[in-house]
This record gives sequence, C-alpha cells and structure tokens, in this order.
Amino acid sequence: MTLRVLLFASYADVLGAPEIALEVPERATVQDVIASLLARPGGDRLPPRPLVAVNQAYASPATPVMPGDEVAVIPPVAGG
Amino acid sequence: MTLRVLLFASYADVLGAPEIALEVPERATVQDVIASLLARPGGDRLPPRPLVAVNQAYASPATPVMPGDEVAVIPPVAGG
Amino acid sequence: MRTAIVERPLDAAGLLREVSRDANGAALVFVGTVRDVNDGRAVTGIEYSAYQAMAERELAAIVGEAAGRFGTDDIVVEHRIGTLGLGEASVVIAVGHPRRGAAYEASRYVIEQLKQRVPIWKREHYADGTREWVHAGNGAAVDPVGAGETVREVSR
Amino acid sequence: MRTAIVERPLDAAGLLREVSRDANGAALVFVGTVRDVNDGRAVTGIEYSAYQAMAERELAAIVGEAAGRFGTDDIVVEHRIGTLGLGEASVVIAVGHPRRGAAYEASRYVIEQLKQRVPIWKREHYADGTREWVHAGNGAAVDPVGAGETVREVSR
Repeated sequence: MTLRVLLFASYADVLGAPEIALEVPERATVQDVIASLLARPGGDRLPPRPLVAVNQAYASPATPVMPGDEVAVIPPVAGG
Repeated sequence: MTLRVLLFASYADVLGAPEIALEVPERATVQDVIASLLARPGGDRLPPRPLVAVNQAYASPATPVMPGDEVAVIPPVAGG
Repeated sequence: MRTAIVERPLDAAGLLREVSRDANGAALVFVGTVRDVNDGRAVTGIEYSAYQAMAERELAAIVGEAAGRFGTDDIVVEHRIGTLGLGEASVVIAVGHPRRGAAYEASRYVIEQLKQRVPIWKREHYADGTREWVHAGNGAAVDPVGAGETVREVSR
Repeated sequence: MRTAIVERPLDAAGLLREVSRDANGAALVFVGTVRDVNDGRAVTGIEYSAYQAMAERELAAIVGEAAGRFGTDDIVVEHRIGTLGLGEASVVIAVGHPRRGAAYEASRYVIEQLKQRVPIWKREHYADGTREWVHAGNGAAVDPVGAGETVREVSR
C-alpha cells in the first residue's frame, strides 16, 4: 500500500522533500515505515530509529499504520 | 544617654508613635534598647525579642548602640 | 542591576525590556499582585509601608547576591509602597540570563529572600471595613490581646 | 488556558494581562529569545519551523497537564515560527496563580516539556553566512557525514 509521509527540518533536507509517498507492506507498522525510509536515497543519513508520529501523536515501532493515516517522521525537537 | 528609635507598622501602632526618644544606659546594647522599649506603655504588646536594626542592618542583642546610631525595631516583614 | 522602592504603579513590561539583551536567551518576570481573598476574607486593598532606606539597602544586597550566585547582572526589582487596589502589582522581579534554569533560580531566590529580609509591611483592608497588619509567619508578631487591630500570620 | 503557534511577534505584556486575575497573587512570564552567540558562534537569526497541527496539539496537552498538576487554568503559551532576529522572542509562557511556588513550578514544567515534546525545529543563521539545524541533544540527529549543512547538539 502507499502511505503519505511528512518530513520536517533536517529530515526533509536529507530526503529531499517535505512529503513523500512511501510503498509499505499491507498491515505495516511504524517499523516498516522506517525501514522503507532508510532504504531511500539519502535515507542512510537518518538515524536508525527516528521518532515517528501517527495522526499527530508519537507512536511506537509496533504501531500499525493504514492508508489515510497522517504519518510523520520527527527530527529531535528544538523548540523554546 | 538618649537614643532615637524608629518604629514601624504594628509596632508604631502599639507604642503610639513612629519614632521615640529612648533613655538607655551608657554603653548600651540592642538588648538594653529592647528592655527599655518593653517597659514603655504598650510595650507589653511587643514580642519578648523583637528584631532590631542598627544603622540599617539587622543587629544581634549584643550589638552596642551609640548616640547618633539609627536604631529601628522591625516587625515581622511582609513584603512581596 | 537596579532596585527601587517606589510609590507609583509598576511597569512589568518596562522591567522586562530592561533585562533583555541579545546575549540572553531567557527572561523571567515575576509579578506579585493584590489578591481579592486572603485566608477566606474579602480584601479590597493593601497598604504597603517600608523602612525605606533599609529596604533599599536590603533589596540591593539580595540582588547583588543573586547576581553573584546565578551569574547575571540583568536583574531589576521594584517594590511598590502606598495603598494598592485589587490586582495591582506590589512587586516586579525581572531577570535576564543566557540560560533559563539560572533565570528561574535567580528569580526565585530574589522573591524568597525579599519576603524574609526586606523591611516592608502590609495592612490589608477588608470588605467589612476593618484592616489588619499581615505578618508572614517568620518572626514574632505583636501580641493582639487588647488590640483594636489584630495581626495575623499568612503566606502567599 | 490558551496555546498557539504563530507567525507574528509575541506580546509578553499582553500574555501577562491574560493570566492576571484578582484571585491570583502571582504571575510569572517566561520569555525565550534569540541569543547572539551559541556554542561560541556568532548568530544573526533563527528560523523556526513546526509540524504545526501536532505542535498545537502537543502544546495544548502540556498546558492541560500543567493546569491539572499545579492547580490553575491561567496559563497562556505562544510559540513563534518563521525567521526571528536577535533578541526577538520565540516563546512566551505566562502563568497566573494564587501562590507563587506553584506559578514557578507550572512555568518550568511547561518550558521543559515544550522543549522535549513539541515538534518545532530551529536553524541558526551565522555571521559567516552558514546555517545549521540545531538539535537539543535529547534524540537522534541526522548523520552529518557528507552533509552541506551539519547538525549540532546544544542546550539553552
């Protein structure tokens, strides 16, 4: 299935876009999303376990993702 | 000798004036000032060991006082 | 560093500007105000008085201590005296610092020391027309026996 | 309670007014600003960006937690995004509370949680014309190998 994945800040820079369409297996989890991202051009410059949010909430690697979910990869935050 | 003693807030109320002239022995200390104050009308309503400042600094009971010193009796503070 | 005991309304925004410099990443402004209820009684205003010369010295000493201890000269404190209405500011403490942790610590140090050491007193005015000296509970109070006005211990 | 991620200059005095009520004896305003030097390098400005929808949710959640934990609904937080110059405020946290201790604790809770959880990022611009993403050091960073821009870990 195809997922829409949001990228921010340094992660958007290294993967070359603020948003990408990612091909993942059916019944995929956050871990599958990460594996798919790391395999893309520039993905070798991501950390091995980046933080991911699903539908605007931090998610664990085991969290399932479905088409239509808002999936975002979150670089270390630096607000304040 | 005669000392000028400043009184504030509730202490000025109970002793009836913001400033009084107090008769104390030569070579008096803060403790003598307190004893003399407690003996005045209204002095029974002061605490037994009120805080005293000499020349605008908190003083101990043993601190000597001299004519010309600015002596003040300090009620519990409540700033802020 | 600047400290003052004043008889005019306090300007928190002005003090904030005073401690803001490009070298500081954090500024903290504490404002103490007159509350409408204290210890269950309806308050209509507070009358602050000071042993002004000593209060100024003591406040300056506290700010000097905070500057040395927490590593910033950007500390400004003003305490107002006179009669204040509800919601009016009695004290403003502004601290600027390169780092936020030290800004919080310096601000807290100043207000706690101020409340313990600076010779300022307050008399609350109540909705029922009475008024009372308020003591912070950290020292000896006037014996209220026979007093037309009483003294209570409170904390804020 | 009110929280917002905004693209305009912040008004600390306005937020202070928003949390000031006659029932509160204390108000505390924290202002985070752009520093001229970070880690020894001359900074000329900072570009803040956010995952805006999630940042708003996370910020509101933090303020809700602080309200419950410290017992006040008078908490207002605004975080600015976009490009900020030296000395400009990136975040303002205003807390009103009947008692000062809880005001300090609530304010500190909000800024510490904000820095850990709210998806906002910053890129510093330096006097030498370069710019870098700044990471707070509490998570994984981009591997800088081969990068035209590098990522550093800092704290404020």
